[in-house]
Amino acid sequence: MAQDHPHDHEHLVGQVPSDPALRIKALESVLLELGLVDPATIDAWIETYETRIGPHNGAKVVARAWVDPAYRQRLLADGSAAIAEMDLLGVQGQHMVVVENTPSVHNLVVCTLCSCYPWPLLGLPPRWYKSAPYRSRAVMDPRSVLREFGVELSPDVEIRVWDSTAEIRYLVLPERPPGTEKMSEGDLASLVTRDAMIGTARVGPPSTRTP
Amino acid sequence: MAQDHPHDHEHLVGQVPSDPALRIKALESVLLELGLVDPATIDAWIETYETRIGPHNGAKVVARAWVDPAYRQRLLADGSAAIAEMDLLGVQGQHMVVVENTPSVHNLVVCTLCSCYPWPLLGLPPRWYKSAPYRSRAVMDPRSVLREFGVELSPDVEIRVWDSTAEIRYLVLPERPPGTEKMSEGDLASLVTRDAMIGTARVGPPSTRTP
Amino acid sequence: MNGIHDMGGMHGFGPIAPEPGEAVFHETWERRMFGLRRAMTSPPGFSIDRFRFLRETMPPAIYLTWSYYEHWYFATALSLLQAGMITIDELRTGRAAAGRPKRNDAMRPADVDHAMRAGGKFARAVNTPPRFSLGQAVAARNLNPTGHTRLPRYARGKRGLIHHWHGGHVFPDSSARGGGECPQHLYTVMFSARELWGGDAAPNDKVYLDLWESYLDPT
Amino acid sequence: MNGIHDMGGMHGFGPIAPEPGEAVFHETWERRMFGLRRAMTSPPGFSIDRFRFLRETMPPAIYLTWSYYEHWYFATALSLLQAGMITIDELRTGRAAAGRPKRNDAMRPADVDHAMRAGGKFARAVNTPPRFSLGQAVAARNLNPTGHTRLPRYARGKRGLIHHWHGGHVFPDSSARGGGECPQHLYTVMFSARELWGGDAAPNDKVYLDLWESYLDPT
Repeated sequence: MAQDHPHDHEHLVGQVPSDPALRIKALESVLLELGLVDPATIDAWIETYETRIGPHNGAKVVARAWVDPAYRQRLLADGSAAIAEMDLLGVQGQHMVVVENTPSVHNLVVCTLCSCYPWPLLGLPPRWYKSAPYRSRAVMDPRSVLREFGVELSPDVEIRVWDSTAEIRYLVLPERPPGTEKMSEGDLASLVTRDAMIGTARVGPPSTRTP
Repeated sequence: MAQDHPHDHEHLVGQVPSDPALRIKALESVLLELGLVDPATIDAWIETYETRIGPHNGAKVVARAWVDPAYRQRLLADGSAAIAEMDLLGVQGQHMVVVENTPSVHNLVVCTLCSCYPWPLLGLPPRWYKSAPYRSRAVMDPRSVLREFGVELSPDVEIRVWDSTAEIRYLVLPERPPGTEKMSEGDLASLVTRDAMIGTARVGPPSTRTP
Repeated sequence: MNGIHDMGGMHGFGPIAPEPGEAVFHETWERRMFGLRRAMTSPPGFSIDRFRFLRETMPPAIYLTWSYYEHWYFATALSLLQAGMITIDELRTGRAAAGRPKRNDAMRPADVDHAMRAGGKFARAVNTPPRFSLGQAVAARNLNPTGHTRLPRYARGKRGLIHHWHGGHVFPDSSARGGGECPQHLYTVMFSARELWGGDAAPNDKVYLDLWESYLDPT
Repeated sequence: MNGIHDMGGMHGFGPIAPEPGEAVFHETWERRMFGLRRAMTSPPGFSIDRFRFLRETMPPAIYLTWSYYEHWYFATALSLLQAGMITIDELRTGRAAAGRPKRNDAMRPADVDHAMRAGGKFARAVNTPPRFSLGQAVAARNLNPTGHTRLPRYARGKRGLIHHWHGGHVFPDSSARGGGECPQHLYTVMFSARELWGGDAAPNDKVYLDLWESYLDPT
């Protein structure tokens, strides 16, 4: 287990099918034959992240924090405990920290070393979050990154970039947009986008919201 | 000239022939048609580096330094001037520094950022010198690099790695092997290998020499 | 290891390409690889840290060429190869060799919800008190291990302030090599962008990293 | 730029593969690309620094996949494209577009020997005295320009001693962007391996880099 066999590497890349569909089908078939996987369990995991878990979970947390000042305080003080209240912790998101955007502070979440992301709250990460352009530039040049997402920040705004190097997962609490004072918690949640909880977008007012 | 056009990049890689032979033939053909190159000049450059210029040039410098203590001194004090005495300066090797191996000091030359190399003395660099494995590891782990070349150094030996980040080019003056006291300058030169002048080999005694 | 995966602070990868209305999976095989990884029986001693480390050992050109779930394939297949649980022939052909015993202990569909809710907890008790206190000035060590580490190159040798203490957490550098969890105190350390990137960075910008105690020195 | 070319201190590229009895060129097209590059008429303002910078801008996966003389192709073709001296169609088809004027000023075979002997001199007069003296302690600056630089990432922020002064040399960071030669004093700076790589490095080992004056601060 502890040993590495460098020769396996070239072996692997050079000898397995070059088409990823064939390669992964072959792996699945062998594991099935060996009893190392149950296909129904594969389906159950897929179904969980394709339908049950996604940014709507994080949006619920954000909306709750917007309408309930005491919850907001608990959320910022101990993200895991406050999210556990809503029964939204889970794998790749047991140790949660929530960071709050304000008029003078903008937060941005990245994982430069791989693609760590708060699955229970946001689902599986989008392709760009896992990409080299985002991972390489978010820590060094967050303003150019944000510009590519259409977010232009004043030079006065302090940017805080959170590089997810451990098992702590970060969620951005976006600013509540103006004109939403009378909206219900459920309607507010529908305004909150995935990118706003990563920090690559703001939450727009209801009329101008884009998906 | 000063501007960069990022779109050209993908453009270029994606649109030109994927076979390098075709790609380079196409470039040559167009430049020829446009009068931007003379094919006889291409041949003359190739001929120069395939036949006239190579490690035998550097070996002459090394052998001279071994037999002529005053020349050795001049060579170590001002490489360019001493090499100019032998009429061996040239493009990619006008600004020369020669570094001397001793029983307690071993020198190793690399170019981590590209593949700078003293062309007039050693010819064009071998593939491994230009490779990522050599460029990445020579500065951080020279002992593992040398081990792959069969050179095992005592922990007491100080390794000096020269990273060719400017237009200064480095040549290693290897230790003269024992048992060569009576050899002529010409015979000594024939013992000196390319790798010994890069620092990835020692010069062996005449009987055990490998090519 | 100082691998190609350690991308923070690199130029040259081009624009970010957000994809409006992106699906959770782009290809059927991505979906299968995801489910397979979550559902399968891993080799003894396997961990998320081992999984990450194996991805890091991909040949760099392959790392940059293969997409995310192909990285998962690589690390999964390699872990099985290294444990002797699969052969290269089986990976190539998709057929188990004749006479291989069949196990009967794989995760069941009914286990998924619990695994999703309860899995992935990495906080551990550490018997020693934390070495650093909130607000303390620290420097990230200049470590260049050949094994797995979660201290990115861009932070090494740089000075920051302890922003938060998370208690003890599994130490990935050990876990990734099968050396046990060896938990250590984990801190969030705040670095100014100028400390990390020099004087051209915005004066107020910050970068926060989660760093284990042995990555840090007091200054 | 902090590109994929800046490889010093990376792990993961595998073993070095010396090739006994290696030929000067492995393929006919390598030979042609070499000769073409040396013989051809370059765009106005082209320089070795521009040539290096264009290679650095290759998409990283291509940089790692294409071989050395393919890098030369990339930078040569891109320089001609950027100068409007060639079109992408011409590069694709190998045929000049109809009606293009033909020049008559390319280098001749008789010029080669002189170009080989006299080319590539980069020492230049600098009117100011050198800022640093032999043996002086300096630190490499933490510079992260998006343009060309010859200060590798692994040396940034690290402390060393001035080992040699080379006089004035063309400054690549400027030359590469077509900003003129802007010569600066050039020094060889000695760094201990432990300063660069931490306490696991051999105590007496050293790394020497040639660094321009504006890369350095006194300490």
